[in-house]
Amino acid sequence: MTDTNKMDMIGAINAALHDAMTEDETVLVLGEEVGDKQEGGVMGVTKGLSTKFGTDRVKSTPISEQAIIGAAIGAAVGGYKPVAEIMLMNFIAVPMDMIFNHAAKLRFMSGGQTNVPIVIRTMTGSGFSTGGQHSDYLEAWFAHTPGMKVVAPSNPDDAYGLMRSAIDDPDPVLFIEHLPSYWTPGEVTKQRIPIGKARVAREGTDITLVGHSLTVGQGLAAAEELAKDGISMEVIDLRSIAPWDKEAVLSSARKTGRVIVAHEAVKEHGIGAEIASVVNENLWGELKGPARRIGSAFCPVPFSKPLEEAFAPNAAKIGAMAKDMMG
Amino acid sequence: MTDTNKMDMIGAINAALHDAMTEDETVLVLGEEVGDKQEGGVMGVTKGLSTKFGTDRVKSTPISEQAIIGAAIGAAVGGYKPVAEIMLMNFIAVPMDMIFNHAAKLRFMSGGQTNVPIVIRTMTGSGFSTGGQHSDYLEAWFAHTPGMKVVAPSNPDDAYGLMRSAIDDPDPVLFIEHLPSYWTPGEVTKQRIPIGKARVAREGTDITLVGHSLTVGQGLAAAEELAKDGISMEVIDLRSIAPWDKEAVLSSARKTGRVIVAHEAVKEHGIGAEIASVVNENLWGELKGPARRIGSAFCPVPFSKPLEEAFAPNAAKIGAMAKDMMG
Amino acid sequence: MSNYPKPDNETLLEIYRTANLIKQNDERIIKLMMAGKLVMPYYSPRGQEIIPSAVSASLEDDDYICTIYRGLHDMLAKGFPLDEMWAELAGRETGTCKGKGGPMHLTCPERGMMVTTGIVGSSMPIATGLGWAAKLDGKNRVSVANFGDGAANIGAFHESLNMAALYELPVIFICQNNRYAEHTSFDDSSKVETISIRAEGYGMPGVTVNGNDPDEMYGAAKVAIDRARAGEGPTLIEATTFRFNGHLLGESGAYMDKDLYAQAQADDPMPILRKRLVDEGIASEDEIAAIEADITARIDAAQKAAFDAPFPDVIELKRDVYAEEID
Amino acid sequence: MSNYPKPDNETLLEIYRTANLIKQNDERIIKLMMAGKLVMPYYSPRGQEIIPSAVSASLEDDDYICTIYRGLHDMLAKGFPLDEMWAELAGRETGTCKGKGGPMHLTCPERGMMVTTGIVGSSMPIATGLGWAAKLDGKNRVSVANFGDGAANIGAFHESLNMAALYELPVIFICQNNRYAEHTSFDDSSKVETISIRAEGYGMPGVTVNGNDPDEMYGAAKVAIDRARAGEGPTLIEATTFRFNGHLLGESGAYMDKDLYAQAQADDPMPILRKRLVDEGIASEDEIAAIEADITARIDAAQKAAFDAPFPDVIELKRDVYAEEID
Ligand SMILES: Cc1ncc(C[n+]2csc(CCOP(=O)(O)OP(=O)(O)O)c2C)c(N)n1
Ligand SMILES: Cc1ncc(C[n+]2csc(CCOP(=O)(O)OP(=O)(O)O)c2C)c(N)n1
Ligand SMILES: [Mg+2]
Ligand SMILES: [Mg+2]
Repeated sequence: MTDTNKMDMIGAINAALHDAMTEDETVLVLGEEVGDKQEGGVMGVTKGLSTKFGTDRVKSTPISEQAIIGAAIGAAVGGYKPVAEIMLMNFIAVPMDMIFNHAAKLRFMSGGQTNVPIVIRTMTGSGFSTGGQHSDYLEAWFAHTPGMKVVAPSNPDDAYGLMRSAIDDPDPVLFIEHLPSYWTPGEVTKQRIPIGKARVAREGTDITLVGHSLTVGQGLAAAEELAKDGISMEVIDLRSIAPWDKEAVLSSARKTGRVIVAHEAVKEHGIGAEIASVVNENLWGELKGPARRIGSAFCPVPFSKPLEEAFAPNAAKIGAMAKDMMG
Repeated sequence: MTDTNKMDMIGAINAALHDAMTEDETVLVLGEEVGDKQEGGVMGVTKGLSTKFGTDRVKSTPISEQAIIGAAIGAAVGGYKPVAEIMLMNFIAVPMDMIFNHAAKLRFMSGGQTNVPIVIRTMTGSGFSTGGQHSDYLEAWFAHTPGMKVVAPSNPDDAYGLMRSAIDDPDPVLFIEHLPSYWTPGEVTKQRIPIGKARVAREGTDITLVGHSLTVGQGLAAAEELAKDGISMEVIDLRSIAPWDKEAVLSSARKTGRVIVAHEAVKEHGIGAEIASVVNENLWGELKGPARRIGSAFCPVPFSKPLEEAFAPNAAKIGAMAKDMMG
Repeated sequence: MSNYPKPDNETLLEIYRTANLIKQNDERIIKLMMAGKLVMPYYSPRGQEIIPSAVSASLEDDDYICTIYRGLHDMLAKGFPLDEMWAELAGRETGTCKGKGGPMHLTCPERGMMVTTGIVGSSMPIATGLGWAAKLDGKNRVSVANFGDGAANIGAFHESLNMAALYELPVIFICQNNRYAEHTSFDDSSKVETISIRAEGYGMPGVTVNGNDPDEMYGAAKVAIDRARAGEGPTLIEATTFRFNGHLLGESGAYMDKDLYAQAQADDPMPILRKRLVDEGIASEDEIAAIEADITARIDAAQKAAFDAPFPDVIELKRDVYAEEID
Repeated sequence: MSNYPKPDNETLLEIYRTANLIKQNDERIIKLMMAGKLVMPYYSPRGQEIIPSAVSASLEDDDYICTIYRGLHDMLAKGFPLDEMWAELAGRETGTCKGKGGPMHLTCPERGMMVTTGIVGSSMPIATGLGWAAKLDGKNRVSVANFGDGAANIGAFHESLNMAALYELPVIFICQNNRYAEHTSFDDSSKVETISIRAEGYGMPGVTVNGNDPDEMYGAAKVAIDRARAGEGPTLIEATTFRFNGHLLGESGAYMDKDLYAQAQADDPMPILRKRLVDEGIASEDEIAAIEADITARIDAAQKAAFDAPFPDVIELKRDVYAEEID
């Protein structure tokens, strides 16, 4: 581990895993390719862990997603804190039973006798021409699942802090890593970031943009442009999707009276629908218009570059909607 | 097949399968227990089919949900129209990859060269003390999946008509059967019901209740009670969840100015969020308040009777919210 | 099999005691269900009593087991407290899961009864993870996965056995082959004649034994458990047996092969073992009767306490979803 | 294996022609990727050319195949049109999937190339369904499922092989064992020495052959294909081979066993077969050179046509999601 505080997302998550495993020997890591013999993860996120902590605690697995999550659940029920990797978010459909019917429910169904303190790391995000089965955002499925928590850092500092909190958390946490942001460096303070707390990434007074992962940076870029036209956009980085920070969103919305929720998942039935509904339900009369939503086009992720670009949200789409809402 | 038009949901779906298989020999049926040797399905929905159409066309399968959906997809790509059963909706998490990454996407990813005309039948619904893994509603996952269609009949006539349309449909359709409604009889006209078209189950002028499956009957019961207090509630039976009938919902909402969306899935991130958001986005200024939502409590389905009853929506909760919205 | 260690007289009597508890408990449940006093889906283990009774003879309290909806026999053999079990079945707040789990999710970590699942196949990946935890603990603990013949055809079986073998985990996979999965006969779910033949494909030992024979079952389990404790890895044991009350209590049983059923009844292991105890002079008729009477009294007490206890309060819907109560 | 039918000279030459097309095509793609002219994730089949070339010698145009991200060799051997393939790789509207699918989802139903998937293991259940379709058609068509050694550890493998065996479907499961799954060696993913050993657990024949040897590969495939056509059911063929360009183009390859890699390079099947053709007088050096030159010219033409074609219009995001265009 390097001492400097400038890290990219890969380094930050790696440091968080490293620190957690050092401090607590019940923390485990498992998943495909995670061992150093396999180069420490396809993107190197788990590099060094198996060498340092041994292959009993760091298990590079066969391609067996159901067994990966199942093993994590079992080890968790047996007193450990496994961090399981499902390489890409699309593959999370494979162990969906393990997550939905088991990890999320065992605490409740056992009346609190058992719990499942696992972290499921997964990466996703379009932009690398990987086509229809490699870059979907599915956070809404898990936000709709009682018992699950979901976090999605947009920068290295949050990645470190949220990973530490996710590992500490006594319940299952889905940790979504935005692949195209992996190499963007940032200061890492190594502070824990509480799950459920959003961050105001930029203050503003006219309109509120609620984003996470990709859409935070896009929101900031859009805000920069809008400022030139005298429009002041506040950008909120959710950081946690389940639970999400109602207080932060509502208080910003109360101030600005206008809300856009933006995410890379397809718009329809995305988390923007829930957030917009809650905003509308709570602030009716105080808003200048209904909360609106931006998401990807309602289709599988396309391969061809011009289509892939048109598919996802971007700063221009956010800016255009903001202007439209300003009337 | 009986000639009378009075049938319960089981009989109606059975008749639809029977008629479709008679008219079109490419229609197939597969799933656990579906053959007559196994008594024609755990609830008898597929009774008689294997005897009449043979075990080449009606495959009673091993417990292998991934292979069931995979085999259905393969047969569909090969020119057939399989109706696959996933016994209970919770088990649909098992073949989620097959549905989400394959059935829903092959048409798009192949540029329209292949398509997947399958129907996935599944049943669900709380009320039988089956606990946390046997009665969830997960329609929101599939409504959030481009390429999937989702229907959910609330009565035998719709069950017959939607099943025929689902089988005709050139794309994958999830067909949700509400278990507690299985034995409620109704007139069956044997007309196809178009996918994407809602039905006004009761007309009203003060408030609109949008429901499907369980919540349609609850809405009608609530409307009956509200009428005694002089409140006129319109009840819309969505019938199709994806695509859902925006026109029907918006035109009712325009008339009443008040909307409640009710479903048995947990409220948070349920389809009510999308529908409410669309209503609010489109009818801002015409509404008397924000569209509101009723769903199950945010927890796994509990076993104990008093908890199970408190968990789900009911007519009283709908009525209370309606009164609250009437001010 | 002749090499298997044999149970001594004391052990044999203990096996009977456990098996009789299972049998009486089952009979009592059925009686109360018939009387409408217990309402739940019930998957009777009648006929399969010997398997867990003989397995548990070599298990310690802190060994782990995972079982399925048809698992009361496994749990009772593992020492599941009767009072908490009955209270749970009755949906009371004094139940082991506070009434939230019900019969399909009974859990009792103090007795190593970690997970009960209603999803076919899912006991295996989780038990694999418990095996990993046990190995990390270094206390020679073992983990037992119980499942049915039908479950041997689902993907989770494959992934779990491969992973457990690869990591040489102390897991004993016990396939209770009762010839049927719901209404599907073993012969209709696979081409193979034994499940144990599959063990070779994972590089682990596999045996098929008569699960109703206490000698064979005890011997095979002891060898596998000793092997696991010695760090030599997992074993697949296929224990042949029969379920006398069909899949789900209340079914017709019409799908069952009549000869097979009659033969199984004739081979009922309970009277056979009872007679053997007397014949071999291991216990007198009076001693056995006293044991049985004692069990009856325990069940009486548990039943009474259960029905005297209160139902859980609806606030419980907000508890145990996460560690912190939902507000 | 000595009993296997041997390819005649004409067939051997045809195998070389196909394999050379695969090799040249691969080399051209890599060249263009290095030059930054093609941007996509690329999983090179270099080293595995003989397998599909020898298999396809016994396949008809209307036989079905399913393959995976590493599948260009399988597709070209099946007769995938070069022009449409190149246009697809270049993301053009003239691509076989209109540019929407990309390299991981190439599809060409006219040549029986039904599904290409990026999800490990998922080719098998779908190919099983195509086998069902083929059987229903009654035209002695067969269905081939291609997959890797890593995929043999995932649940879908298990379910598919069991189902195909149970229904005696005309499916040939071809496991291309190239010793690595991403960076995980075959030895680190399972305890077994061959994948084919698992066939017995499903009651189907299983063989391991040297996939790089045209005689063995042709013979094993022909026996399996003939068997399938004759209605005798599925076969599992494990074809040993090696991938020369690692998992994903651009990787370091540092994880690979150096000796294994060197040996594989020395055993490169392409120069060996070429030399054999000349040595055995099957074709002269000049004839082979002419064949190769012809292939080069075809690739030149396909490449040029691809890059001259337009990109798809963004309207395509609304097409092929469903049969009807989204409005
Ligand atoms: C994934 C999944 N598919 C289907 C079911 C429905 N189901 C419940 S029990 C059962 C049969 C299981 O048979 P087996 O494994 O032999 O166990 P047994 O009931 O005979 O003890 C089925 C199909 C389920 N619970 N989970
Ligand atoms: C379900 C799933 N898990 C993980 C991956 C990531 N992944 C892509 S290829 C691959 C390795 C597959 O190896 P193998 O089956 O041997 O095929 P090969 O690439 O060697 O041809 C993995 C793990 C995936 N695509 N799908
Ligand atoms: Mg069984
Ligand atoms: Mg491989």
